[in-house]
Amino acid sequence: MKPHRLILWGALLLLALFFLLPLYVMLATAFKSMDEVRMGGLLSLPQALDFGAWAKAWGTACTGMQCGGLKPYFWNSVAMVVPAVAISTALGALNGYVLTQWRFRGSELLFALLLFGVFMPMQVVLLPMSQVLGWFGLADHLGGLVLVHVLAGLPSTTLFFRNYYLGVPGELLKAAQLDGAGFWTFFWRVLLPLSGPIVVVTVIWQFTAIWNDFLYGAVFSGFDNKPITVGLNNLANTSSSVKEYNVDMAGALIAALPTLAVYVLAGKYFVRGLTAGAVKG
Amino acid sequence: MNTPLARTPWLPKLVLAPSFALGLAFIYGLMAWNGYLSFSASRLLPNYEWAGLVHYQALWGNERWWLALRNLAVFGGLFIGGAMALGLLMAVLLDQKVRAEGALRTVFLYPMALSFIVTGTAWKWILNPGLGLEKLLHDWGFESAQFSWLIDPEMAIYCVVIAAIWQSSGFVMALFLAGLRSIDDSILKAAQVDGASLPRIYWRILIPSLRPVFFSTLMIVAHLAIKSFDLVMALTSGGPGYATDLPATFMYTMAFTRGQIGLGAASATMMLATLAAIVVPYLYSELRSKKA
Amino acid sequence: GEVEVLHWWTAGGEAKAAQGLKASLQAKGHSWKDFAVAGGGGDSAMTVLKSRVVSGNAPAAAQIKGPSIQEWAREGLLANMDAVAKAENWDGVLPKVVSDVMKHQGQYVAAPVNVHRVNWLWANAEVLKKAGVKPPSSWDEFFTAAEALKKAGVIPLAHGGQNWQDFTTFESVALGVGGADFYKKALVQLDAATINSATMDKVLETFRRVKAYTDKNAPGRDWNLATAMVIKGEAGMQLMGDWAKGEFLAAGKAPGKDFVCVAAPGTAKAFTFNVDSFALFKLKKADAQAAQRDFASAVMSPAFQELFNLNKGSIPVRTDLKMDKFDDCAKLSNQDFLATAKAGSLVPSIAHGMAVPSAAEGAIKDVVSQFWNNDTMTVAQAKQRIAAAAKTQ
Amino acid sequence: MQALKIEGIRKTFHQTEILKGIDIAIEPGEFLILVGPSGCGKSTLLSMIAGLEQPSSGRILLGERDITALPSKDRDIAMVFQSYALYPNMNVAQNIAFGLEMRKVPKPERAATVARVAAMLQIEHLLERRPAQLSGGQRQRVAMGRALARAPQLFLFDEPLSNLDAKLRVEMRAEIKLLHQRTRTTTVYVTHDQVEAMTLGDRIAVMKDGQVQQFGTPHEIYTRPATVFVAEFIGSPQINWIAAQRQGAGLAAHGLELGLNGEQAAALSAVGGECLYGLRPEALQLAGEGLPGRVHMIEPTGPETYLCADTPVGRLTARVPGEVRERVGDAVHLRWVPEAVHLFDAGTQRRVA
Amino acid sequence: MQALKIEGIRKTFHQTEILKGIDIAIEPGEFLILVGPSGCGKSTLLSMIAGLEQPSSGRILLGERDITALPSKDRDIAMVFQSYALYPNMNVAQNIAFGLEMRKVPKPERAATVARVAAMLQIEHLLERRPAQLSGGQRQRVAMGRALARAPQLFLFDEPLSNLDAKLRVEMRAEIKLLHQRTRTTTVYVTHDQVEAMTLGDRIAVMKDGQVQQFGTPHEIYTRPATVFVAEFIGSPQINWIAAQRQGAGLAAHGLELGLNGEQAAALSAVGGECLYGLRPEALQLAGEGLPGRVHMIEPTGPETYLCADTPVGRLTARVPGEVRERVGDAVHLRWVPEAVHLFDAGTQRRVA
Ligand SMILES: Nc1ncnc2c1ncn2[C@@H]1O[C@H](COP(=O)(O)OP(=O)(O)OP(=O)(O)O)[C@@H](O)[C@H]1O
Ligand SMILES: Nc1ncnc2c1ncn2[C@@H]1O[C@H](COP(=O)(O)OP(=O)(O)OP(=O)(O)O)[C@@H](O)[C@H]1O
Ligand SMILES: [Mg+2]
Ligand SMILES: [Mg+2]
Repeated sequence: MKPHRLILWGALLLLALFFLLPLYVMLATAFKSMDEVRMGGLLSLPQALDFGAWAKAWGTACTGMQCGGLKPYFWNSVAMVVPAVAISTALGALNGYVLTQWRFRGSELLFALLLFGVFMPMQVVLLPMSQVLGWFGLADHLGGLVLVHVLAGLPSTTLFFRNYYLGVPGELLKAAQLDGAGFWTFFWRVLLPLSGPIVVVTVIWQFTAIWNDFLYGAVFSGFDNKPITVGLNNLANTSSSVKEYNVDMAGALIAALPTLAVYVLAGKYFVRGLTAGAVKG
Repeated sequence: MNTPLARTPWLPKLVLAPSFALGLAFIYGLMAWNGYLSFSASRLLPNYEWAGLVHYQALWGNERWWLALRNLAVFGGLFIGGAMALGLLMAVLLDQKVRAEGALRTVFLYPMALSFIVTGTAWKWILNPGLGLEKLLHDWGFESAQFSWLIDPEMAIYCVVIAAIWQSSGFVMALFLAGLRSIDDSILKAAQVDGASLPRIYWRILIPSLRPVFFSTLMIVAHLAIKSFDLVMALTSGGPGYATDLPATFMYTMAFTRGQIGLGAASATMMLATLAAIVVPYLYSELRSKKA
Repeated sequence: GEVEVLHWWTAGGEAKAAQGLKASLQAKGHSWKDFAVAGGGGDSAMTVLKSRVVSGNAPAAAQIKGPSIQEWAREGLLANMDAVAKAENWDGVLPKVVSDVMKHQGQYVAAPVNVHRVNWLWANAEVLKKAGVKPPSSWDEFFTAAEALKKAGVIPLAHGGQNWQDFTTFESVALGVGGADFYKKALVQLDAATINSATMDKVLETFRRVKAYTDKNAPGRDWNLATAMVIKGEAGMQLMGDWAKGEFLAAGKAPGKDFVCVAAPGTAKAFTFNVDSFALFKLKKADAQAAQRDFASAVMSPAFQELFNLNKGSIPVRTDLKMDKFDDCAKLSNQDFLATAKAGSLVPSIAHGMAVPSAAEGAIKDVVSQFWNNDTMTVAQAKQRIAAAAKTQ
Repeated sequence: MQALKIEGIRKTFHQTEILKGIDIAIEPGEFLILVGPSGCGKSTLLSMIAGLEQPSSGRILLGERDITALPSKDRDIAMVFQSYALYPNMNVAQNIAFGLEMRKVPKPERAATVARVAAMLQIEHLLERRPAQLSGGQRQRVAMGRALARAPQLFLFDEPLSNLDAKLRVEMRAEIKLLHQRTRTTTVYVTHDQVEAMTLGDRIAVMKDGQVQQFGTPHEIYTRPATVFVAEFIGSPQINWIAAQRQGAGLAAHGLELGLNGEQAAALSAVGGECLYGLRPEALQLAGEGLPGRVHMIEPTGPETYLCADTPVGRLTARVPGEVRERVGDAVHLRWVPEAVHLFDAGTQRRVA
Repeated sequence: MQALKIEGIRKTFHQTEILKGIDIAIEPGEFLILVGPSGCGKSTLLSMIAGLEQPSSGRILLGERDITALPSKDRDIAMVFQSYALYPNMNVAQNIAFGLEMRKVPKPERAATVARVAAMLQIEHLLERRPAQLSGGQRQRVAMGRALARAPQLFLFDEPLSNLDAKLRVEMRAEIKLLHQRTRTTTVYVTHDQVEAMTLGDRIAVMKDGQVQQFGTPHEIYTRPATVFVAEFIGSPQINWIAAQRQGAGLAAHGLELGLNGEQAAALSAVGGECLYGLRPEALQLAGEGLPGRVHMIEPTGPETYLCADTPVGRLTARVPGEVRERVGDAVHLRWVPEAVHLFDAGTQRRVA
């Protein structure tokens, strides 16, 4: 190997080490028994693979008065994340379509106003949103939580789709109109089939954001639809009694599995999707 | 501009209407609501009695708030700069046709998938001198090695920066990599024929060509910086003392832990106003240049 | 009817303890809706509670303690539980300091669950023996012992550098150095003259001296990791509430033999309490109100008090219970509880939000943490800033 | 009755006037060619006819109907876009059939049409491919196919052959011509290629800077260009210009008298100042006598040769059939007949005779 | 000594052989033209000469040096890319100067070069613009400018004029020709345009499917095409083919005897099966007698007219100067001289005579 390739690989491996370190710590801890955690070094390898913590985190750990582990929360999260991602992505696509292909006076201004919304800190929203949801009877209801996530995600999904559709040549809509296609036909038959890459990007982005959200999940969910971050928080963030770090870490990894899987499986399409124009700006 | 005729000119607007109406009401309605609260006598719970500027006065005189602002400047600057630089570096390295690109990309990207509830503890351990890296170095025989930023009020904010960069630079890498990949291959060839070496090609041609990507990325990283909340909460809870407080954590603590909703609202308003001052001109220029 | 209960008892032991409550309510034909949010000593739960209340959806009961109960009651949100209290003679079985906290304008609006003693000193018996010291009973003794431990090569005092832990240490110092009256005047009533008194100087000086016996890696450390240091013998002592006991027990240590529990130096005659309680919110539905009353009565029932506190490491809030099943530390705690309640040296813990309105409490904690972390801040500056913080509305 | 009538069309983009009042009218079945330099507004005009862009003022009539405000899907127009505008998500066959599908043509009929059009354009083997898998020339043919699949009232073509190689271009041109002769559909066709313009068009409109410079048959445009611009724009190699001054009743340049016929001499009287005396390369013949010159460059193109000579009146290019014996540096004589001369007023740039 | 020698170059992309053994050698100062249908590998070959792709096998020599493995920045070559490949982040002046800067040319000299090149390409007014603000034709000129700013050992041009309109194309072609005559830099030039190929090249290589079909001077290529493909590819309108059978010592098609000269007749004896009898359109003349036919289509292009007639031996196109009197449907007679005939073996597709 030539020297500059060596330097390249050296740099890449160092970086990889930096990125993997926390994951290693979590994995190692999750596979240790509690005694080992108490006594051993943080960075040492587990002496034997102990799956006890994983089983406990998934099925039997207490997260409040139920001691069913993270399992029910996991499915709650799935039930919440699927509609929230689907709706926010669909609306983003429609908004992007109108904002690029059917501009009208003031549409850019509307978009800029919406875009500013990505900067709004989520804490500001909590109380007023509760009040509003209360008026509509959506407080502590799955629908309310989905609504909040959709609204919070709207600026970014619109931004992603708009930037992508900016790259779609204007002639395409013209050609379709001459061919006799209307507003919806063009969207369904031409634009949407082209949107694969950006849909992947948006779905990944929204999926991780919503799946990992804690604050909205804690505040706007009801008794029987609390998302996994709340479960994990209850598992890991108790401050007034004995801590089981191995269970915490196993739980943390279980909670992260879907998002990790999404990145590992769809990561390729993610970069490809971005390449296809999401960031051309 | 592209203004084709349509039989139903109202249809596009109609399609946009519901989500924009909701979205804008959500954003601006709540901003207004928050603005009002900052002038109200709200304490534990919202209270709509007018109280004037008291909360702004309190904020002005609050040392912790100024520290939070200073921290935001330090954190924001270093985090945005660091994440962009590291992300760009990784993108350039990965762009060298490395064999394991897919695996490395995933490694750099995965932190984005984890919530800080998850990784905060791990980072806390790693950065803690008695548990993590420093101890490891000591165990390896480097007795004099010192890495105790996390417990030093002056330096703790830099730990937050490190963890934040760790989380976001992979995403920045993805954006830049995508940008690099979308540059026409033949430009690279032309530069070779013109006699430029590889580092020069990157420095003079490819990286400058990423200008639009820089802007999008800046936008995303900046909003992550401003919204950083989980990160600080999980890593330092604002400590030691309140040395790593940021406006977002300040606002949360005041409004929700301390029953000073009015003060929290005032801090949020200040934050939004500052942001608007920075972001609005940027958005304006960005969207204007698109039209041309 | 149905009771929805918002709490942050998410750890194994607590949750098991609370199961009893749930069972007894179910036995009465009520359904239990569990709303648990852990984190930050209830910060997250408070956030959720506020949102719920704002959305017009208050739970039947929420884990609220100390002066916050008054704040919520002042908003007119809490329900009057006098009917239950009278029937079950709460006034008779609760120490007045505790029952005052549960009342708003003379009416019960909350039900207490347990009492934690915060001013404990935990120590590793073997380490002390090796260093040849006894558990200290005054701050002077503490410093002598710490010096000896230091010579023996262990960290004298295990500490976790978090806002509330810093303050736990501070209030133990204040109580030990200044005594119960000073404590009440300065830190509960926030009396400016007392805060500015010379005693405060002494308290702050002692507090700063204590820091010298902690290790430099303390900042950010969770309390249980500090406890683990004592368990492993890396450190000699720890100032922490009685929940630390659970860690020792979980590690298979026996009280009195492997570890010792004594009151924090100089505070044997005093007791800083941390009472967990449930505030009861106004409800509309009649059946829910009935369930709520049954809940309140179940919380105060001797059976639950005993079961819960055995699990939690704290002691019952009722003064009329037998302590047979409890361990020595708990017995000592109970004994002191009863004694100090009579003597008037039963004081609320500020570190745990039992004494001061949250805004002022937070501001004072900020100053104390700053003082602890920043060695350049002088005692005079600290005093002045505590006084300023005490005025926070 | 006119098939297509464009009346006073103006178009302004961001304060810049792109079209400055266009008036064109053609008969049913006519083939109109639009030519002009890049950026003169040809595509913009087509867009307006198609209803894809609104004129700032003016009217467009298709047959009897005023279609100025009609949405384009109701206009019954088919168009080939300069940038192809193929649907990237559909394969070639689907691209071609899409317009028919939108108009609810039954499936078997669609398939038959696709097959017919593909055969005509020699793209049968590509029907399953996506646009991204096609070369530039193939894409352009698919774009044509999409228009030709329909039987509209009006065809619009925007440089439909520009990306084909010479051989294919000739074949496609012939196909278009045959198709037009068969269906007699009114057509508007934009091109840069002079041979296309001359061979396909019934009428040509030469545009410049958003205005029509001349509107006429190909023969008129070539043989009687109305302005200096038209004379220069049509014809390759370009027309030779000799700047000439009045001398008595005739014209002279650098002291040499330039030949005129009677008509030209008569027309001269109307001109105030200088004249431009234009000679197309093919009007110049090598001869034993005539204007003397020296060969500067020789470009044999195969069937003919361009010979460039320096003469007392400037450098002139002649187009002579076959090959030439002369070599660079040889002395030659050039001859022409006055009838072949195009005479323009140098001031107004308009034709004198 | 050869200036550029390409020996047995092969290139395989993903199992597909794109170049199948190319051998070309040119003298110093020569101008080599590469032509061939789209996708035949012209750009790939240029890339290999420039060092941007590695050949799968074979050698490339520049002068005496074997440069096959030399990195491109160390070959002294300038290239115009088919896709322009302008640096999007630099303005026009910076684009042109970049290659000089990389070679450490001092600043004032760079500025002077930029000015000179810009004037030559008529882009002085665009120097401050970014590539995105240019029209297609303007971009192409900047790409040219970037190459012309340097004085390399070898120029490579990949269709440098394809996006210009006819007028500008003629002017640029003349500039390139003049430049080459002045500097005598060895040049390889890819084009689709026959006039460019014929007028600029010292030698032409006609490629098809990764192979050189014929390599010779423009005159040889046009007058003695080596294969049916070359004869068809060069020449517009395309050569006419008559499928002919041996009849005695001569040739016949549909019972009509086809004229041959002595040489052709002699060569015929070597052919086994059918022949292709090729007649370029300009070889056909309208005459009072000869092959009878009926006019099928008339295409006047201005200086000349293409006349397409149905005859007993098939449809033939003639290219006649000026205009014609005949109308579609008229009877005509076509005549040619045997010397103008190109004779090919229909089996091998190779030239017979
Ligand atoms: N959407 C638009 N916004 C602003 N200017 C435009 C727009 N579309 C076209 N133009 C301008 O209008 C002028 C005419 O453009 P048009 O496309 O009609 O030219 P064209 O004659 O078709 O040229 P070409 O031969 O290059 O296709 C150009 O100068 C162009 O820059
Ligand atoms: N990187 C590549 N990978 C795979 N195939 C390629 C690659 N580059 C070129 N080809 C193929 O090689 C063939 C030759 O391409 P090349 O670009 O050399 O053609 P060309 O003769 O320049 O055509 P044109 O006239 O259209 O520019 C084409 O069929 C093309 O699809
Ligand atoms: Mg155009
Ligand atoms: Mg090519």
